[in-house]
Amino acid sequence: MLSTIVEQTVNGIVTGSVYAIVAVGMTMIFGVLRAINFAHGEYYMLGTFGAWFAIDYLGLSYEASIVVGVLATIVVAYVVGQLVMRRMVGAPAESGVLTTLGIALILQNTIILVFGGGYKFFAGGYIEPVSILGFSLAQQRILILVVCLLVFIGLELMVSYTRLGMAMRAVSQNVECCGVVGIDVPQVVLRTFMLGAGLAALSGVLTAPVNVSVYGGMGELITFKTLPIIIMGGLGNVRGTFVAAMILGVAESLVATYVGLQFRDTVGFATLILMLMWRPHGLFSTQARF
Amino acid sequence: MTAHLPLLEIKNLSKSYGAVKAVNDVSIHIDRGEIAGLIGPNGSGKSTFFDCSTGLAKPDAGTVVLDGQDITGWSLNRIAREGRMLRSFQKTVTFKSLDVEENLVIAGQMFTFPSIASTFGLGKMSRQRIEGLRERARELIKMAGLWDVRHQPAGNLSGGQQKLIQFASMLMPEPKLILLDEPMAGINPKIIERVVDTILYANKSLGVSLLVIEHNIDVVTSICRRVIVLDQGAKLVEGLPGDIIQDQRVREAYLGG
Amino acid sequence: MAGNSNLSIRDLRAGYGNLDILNGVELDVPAGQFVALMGPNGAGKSTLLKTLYGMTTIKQGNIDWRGKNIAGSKSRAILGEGISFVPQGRCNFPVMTVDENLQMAAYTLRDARVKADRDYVYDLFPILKTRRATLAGNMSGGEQQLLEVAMAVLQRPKVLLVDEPSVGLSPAAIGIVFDELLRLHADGMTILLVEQNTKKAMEVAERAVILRLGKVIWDGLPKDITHDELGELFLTGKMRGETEAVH
Amino acid sequence: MSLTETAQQVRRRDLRIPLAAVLIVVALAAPFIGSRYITHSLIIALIFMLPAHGLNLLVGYTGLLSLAQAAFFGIGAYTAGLLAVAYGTPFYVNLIAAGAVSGALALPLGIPALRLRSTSFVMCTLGFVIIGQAIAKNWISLTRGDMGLSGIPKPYFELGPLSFTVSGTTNFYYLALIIGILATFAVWAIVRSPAGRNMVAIRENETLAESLGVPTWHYKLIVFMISAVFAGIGGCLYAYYLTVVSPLTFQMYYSTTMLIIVLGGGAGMISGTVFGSLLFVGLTEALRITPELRMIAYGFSLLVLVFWFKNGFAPLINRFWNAIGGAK
Amino acid sequence: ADGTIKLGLVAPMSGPNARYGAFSMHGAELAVKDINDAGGVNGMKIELLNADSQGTPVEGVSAARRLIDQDGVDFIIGDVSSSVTLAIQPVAEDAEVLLLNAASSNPKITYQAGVGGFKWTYRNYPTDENRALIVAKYAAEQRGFTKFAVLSVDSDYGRSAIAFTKKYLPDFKGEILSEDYYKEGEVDFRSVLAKIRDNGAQAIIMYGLADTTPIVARQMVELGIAGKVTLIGNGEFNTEKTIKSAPSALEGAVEAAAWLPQFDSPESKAFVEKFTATYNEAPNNHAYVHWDTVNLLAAAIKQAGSADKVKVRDALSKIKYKSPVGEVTFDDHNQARLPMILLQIENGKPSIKGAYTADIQYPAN
Ligand SMILES: Nc1ncnc2c1ncn2[C@@H]1O[C@H](COP(=O)(O)OP(=O)(O)OP(=O)(O)O)[C@@H](O)[C@H]1O
Ligand SMILES: Nc1ncnc2c1ncn2[C@@H]1O[C@H](COP(=O)(O)OP(=O)(O)OP(=O)(O)O)[C@@H](O)[C@H]1O
Ligand SMILES: [Mg+2]
Ligand SMILES: [Mg+2]
Repeated sequence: MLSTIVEQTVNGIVTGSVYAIVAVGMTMIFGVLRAINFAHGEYYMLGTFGAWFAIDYLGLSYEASIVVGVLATIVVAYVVGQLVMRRMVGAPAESGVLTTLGIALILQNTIILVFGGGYKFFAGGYIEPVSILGFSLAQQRILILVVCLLVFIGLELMVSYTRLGMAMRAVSQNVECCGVVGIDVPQVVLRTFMLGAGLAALSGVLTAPVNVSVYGGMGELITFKTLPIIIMGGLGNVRGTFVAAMILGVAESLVATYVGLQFRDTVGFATLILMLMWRPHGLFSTQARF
Repeated sequence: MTAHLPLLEIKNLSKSYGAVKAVNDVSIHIDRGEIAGLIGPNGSGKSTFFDCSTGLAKPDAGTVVLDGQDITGWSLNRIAREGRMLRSFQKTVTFKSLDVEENLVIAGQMFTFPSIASTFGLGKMSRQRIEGLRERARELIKMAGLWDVRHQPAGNLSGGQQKLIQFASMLMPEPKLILLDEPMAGINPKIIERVVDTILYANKSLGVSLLVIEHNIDVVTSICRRVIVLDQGAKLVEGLPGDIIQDQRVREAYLGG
Repeated sequence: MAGNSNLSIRDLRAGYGNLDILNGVELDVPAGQFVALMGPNGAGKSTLLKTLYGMTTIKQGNIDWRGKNIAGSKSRAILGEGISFVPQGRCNFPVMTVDENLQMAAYTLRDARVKADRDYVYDLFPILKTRRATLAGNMSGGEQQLLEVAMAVLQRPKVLLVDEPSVGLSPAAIGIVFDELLRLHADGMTILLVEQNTKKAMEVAERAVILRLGKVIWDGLPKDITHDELGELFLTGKMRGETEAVH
Repeated sequence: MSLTETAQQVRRRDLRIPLAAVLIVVALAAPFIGSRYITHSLIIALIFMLPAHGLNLLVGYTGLLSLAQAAFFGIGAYTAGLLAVAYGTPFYVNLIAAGAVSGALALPLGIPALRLRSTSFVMCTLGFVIIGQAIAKNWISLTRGDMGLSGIPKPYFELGPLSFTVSGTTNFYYLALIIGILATFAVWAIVRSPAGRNMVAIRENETLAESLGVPTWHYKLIVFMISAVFAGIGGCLYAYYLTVVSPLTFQMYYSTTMLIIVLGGGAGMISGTVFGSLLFVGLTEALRITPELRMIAYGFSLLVLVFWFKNGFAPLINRFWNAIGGAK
Repeated sequence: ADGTIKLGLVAPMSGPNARYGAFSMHGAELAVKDINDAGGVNGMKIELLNADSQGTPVEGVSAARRLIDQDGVDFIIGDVSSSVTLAIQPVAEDAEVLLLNAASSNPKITYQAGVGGFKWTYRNYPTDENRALIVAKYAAEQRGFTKFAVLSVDSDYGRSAIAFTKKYLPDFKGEILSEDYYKEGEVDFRSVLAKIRDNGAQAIIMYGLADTTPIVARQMVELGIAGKVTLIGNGEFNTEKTIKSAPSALEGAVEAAAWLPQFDSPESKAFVEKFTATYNEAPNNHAYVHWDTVNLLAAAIKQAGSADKVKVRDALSKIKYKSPVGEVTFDDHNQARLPMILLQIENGKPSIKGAYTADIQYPAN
């Protein structure tokens, strides 16, 4: 009984790591643009497709495919960022919804058009199980966990201490004032966007070996998984996102075990709604007075 | 019967943010028909005191009694609507995409319509009420020197013009008491004279009492019968304007030099 | 005059979108001068400063600064040219601490002096020092105003455009801010100050410029105009006994 | 915005009345002008216009971006579907019930959700759709789960001794048109009332409105409920028209569609929503000429909409409308 | 126009459901091409018109309406999703257009067709009842399983197959120890599989999605239950792709399928070969059923001797169509009686254990 709970908690943390990497990119993009990026899951999908393409068509190794997947996504993000996201600075939330929905449709269906709508099979990765703490896990999951920790340590340092990190926070708070202190807002937006999309792609490539199937529409689900996390974590908050992703991962895992898998997707939003009852502004949000 | 009671009586109000005691055990009262001033150095807790008295923030301790009724813990809108105590904000805020006239009509609506349900009506009664508000709005617009821009969206006006809309909004209904947070900030000297006249008119002819936060000491001394000074969240002194500006502690803490 | 002038504005028409607010502003500001810009509410004072800082739509005219036309440049480029701006209304990063705000102010500067400057500012406004870990947005209106002035000082500009710095400040704090402006001026900084506190502005400035309906209607020494005349100008655009405003 | 614009209008030599008359005639004659496919598309536009009207009150007028519309749409569809299939109650009873049940459920959902601001509110409302779908799938004794409800009969009226059934696409069109016109009129009445002005005040600055005595909480709750009533009525029409209700009715795609209608047409303008629903259906149907590129082209259209028509199409319509209304 | 037969295909071609639509489309296209290359049906060419349903009823109805009113088709094949098919049924009925369904599993579709009501709907796809019965029977009688765990897709397909399984399981003294349904796109089954590992189930009854089976299989390996717990049901356990993903988990799996690529008939083999050559990937079940349904329609037209929709419909009711897997006939609910193939994975290859055809018991109305 107890060991089941521990095992499921570990499972939850591994799942949470996947969510965390995708969500943190989304939350940073939200930070600078004040827009929910409904296309975020599509970058996860692009990363996966890039890696799949590298393995199946170019015959590269899994390690090389990670690089290809992430870089290809960053290039796409650069184009989207230059053409679209930069112009969204200061736009109302509603136009952010339309724009990102539009981009999601374009990316998703372009991939379907180019590679066909059917699902593909992802061949790479370290899927052999190993046993730790008495549970068995695929090696790939341990890799995900480690990468997740590294990503978060890196981001935390970046946001608190680097110029780009500070500028990102500044842009999220007062765009007009950024002009006054000389921050190049469109450039900060573009860089944040590329970073966020790259992280989503990284998460996609890392999970592909264990998730096996690759198809054009796979991003949408990821987007919806990520949304409650970024709210719970306090929008734009890196550390909060990490904690929220872990909470969601563990909650989902326990619900799947003790209630039923069919309620799993509901958990995110149910947890979110319950938590918002208690803390209307998210777990870690800071906000100024009126 | 309640005539001898003060209009507003605030007792032992306190509010802390972490280690900062923004308001520390302050008690004041405003008499009927009085104009009182609230001054103090920056960060002395004046605005926080307003926030806690009008329901925008929850005080940690203390009671607010308006016209014999305990209104502590009432919401901002209830204090405005039922208590007829209005406040303005230090920060310049308006309904940005609505024009000046609409801004003022909104300010009057909830005092003209008896219930929420009645505001959904489109009947003759409703139209007449709105027409009445519009007329009043036009008078106030003239007073504030905003006639030429009355159909401009408020967000497109200059800082000072928006501040004037805020002030005019306070006079749309006929409240018992108005708390003004720096109404003169950023207003040009000529219009300040007019605002002062309007305040005095509202006070004398309409019987509105006022509590005014203002850093323009000339204005404070010319309109206030009594001045309360806050420093570091606590009440420093209270008295006639003439005495206050001579007070050594006030000079040190507030006026400087 | 135009030869040695540092900042020279010629026939400037600018505004918001299609709406022109400035209708041919002409102004020369020699290096190191302290100018007070005054006028009724809605005259276009803030619009003029914003235009100088590249934040409005310019239809026509030149802004020459050190021999270069900066009309139409981006704010960041103008900052790079040594012009700083303190806008009217709130302009800070509300959910960053005071300390972080001051760091952001020096975003474009990367030298050792930044730290020393920050300490100087803290000494100048002790209240900011006691609040250094407070979120800027949680401070009182006046404290935020001080922070914004401090942020501009940290940028070490050659020209400082400052829009109503006295708003919301206690008389004591106004004294400190204006003393600081005078000190910066004494160090050779060019200052364009917009003020409604005309009394104070006339005390500190070397020159008074009055704007009305998007045009300069009076330009001269503060001692040449009385308070009542100023009020009259604000209201009517004319001085008593005059038929036409001075250019 | 809309409020002030109309205040300015001075009416003279009005071409608007003849134009309106032409539009009404076209609307009435539509089934005889175009093919049944066109009539069908217009029905779809009218069905989606209803929840969009509700959403416009929320987003456009009160400033609350909500994705819950599909949830209330679904609740309305299930209410009407279950009543029609299980009890055989007449159409108008089910229509009212659908609106009432949706509106009533909006109260307990709105109370927690409306405590939240901006994005948190958006996510909470999105949660309603996702949780609604889970309930529709798992509360099998009520909803029949994934089997869904099918075979919903044709709209049937029973008024005293009279009873008649609306059959065929053309007749259904007129039914939808009547309901659509009544709903549009209802929205018009709400936004023109003083309450409409209070809603706009809440959108512009909630704390300021609050300080001027506007009970913002009550208004937001009322508007949330009204918007749910519109969605529920739309859901009822949907159930009757498609004859099938399944858990798929609780679909994000529907919420975003409604949002696209409101924003694309022009938020905060009634004409925007009417035009938006036509635009949306027209666009997606027109793009059927190229099945492979259809959704890609649709995605690009959304971008064009945002960047070239910042406030949707309604401002253009309004300008045109004012222009033909004679010189000012 | 004379000389061509217009055939509409309603399928999800964009969005997340495009992964089902893509195969359907290719299957149908291939059949049309073959028929036309061979000179058409009764000398008439078939023109295939695609219409996107996105897997939602509204779009599906719009697609069907357009095909009927704008393009003037007399025959429609579609949709994959049951709720879309259910919504198209009355439209087809109203317009008197033949609706041939090839891939929806909701039993209601034919409960309410033929003598049940809709005269123009036919379904060339097995019902889940037959499938559930033969799987349960085989698992109990041949493999001796009594303890089962359910892990199926959360859709009408997964749910109704399990409902039928529950109806028959008591006959074989089987019991269900846990019951879970997964959402489309789900990727994490570790919690459920751990539960199954601990509750001692011998087999997992899975009626699921083809692209999810490899994920489950891999996670079974991860949790050490591969080879200990057997997958039974349906979900493309038998394709090469799936088996390759986790051979140890799929060894011994039992599946009932309407068709499988390995099926040993020349027509089927030829189809697999041609499809793979044309589209660079192996066909799946959806591809096959759509390919087969186009051929079925062609056969009916040929038998009717004309492309007149009423005549074709009547021909369909009486048809004895020779499909690659066996003879197909329609019952009075217009439901095809299809042979169902039962197979078991042995040494990494599917091995066919028999073909079964059964009549449907329709509930009394
Ligand atoms: N939400 C908050 N969190 C932290 N500190 C706060 C908060 N609100 C107010 N304070 C602190 O409380 C003190 C009082 O602020 P308040 O705004 O009441 O001052 P004030 O007297 O109105 O000053 P001013 O004249 O500058 O407007 C300030 O020092 C401020 O930093
Ligand atoms: N964003 C804007 N869009 C359109 N018009 C504007 C905008 N901002 C200001 N205006 C208009 O420009 C005119 C001048 O405004 P400006 O802010 O420059 O005045 P100001 O002289 O600074 O006044 P104040 O002393 O009140 O700050 C005003 O009439 C105002 O209506
Ligand atoms: Mg204050
Ligand atoms: Mg100004």
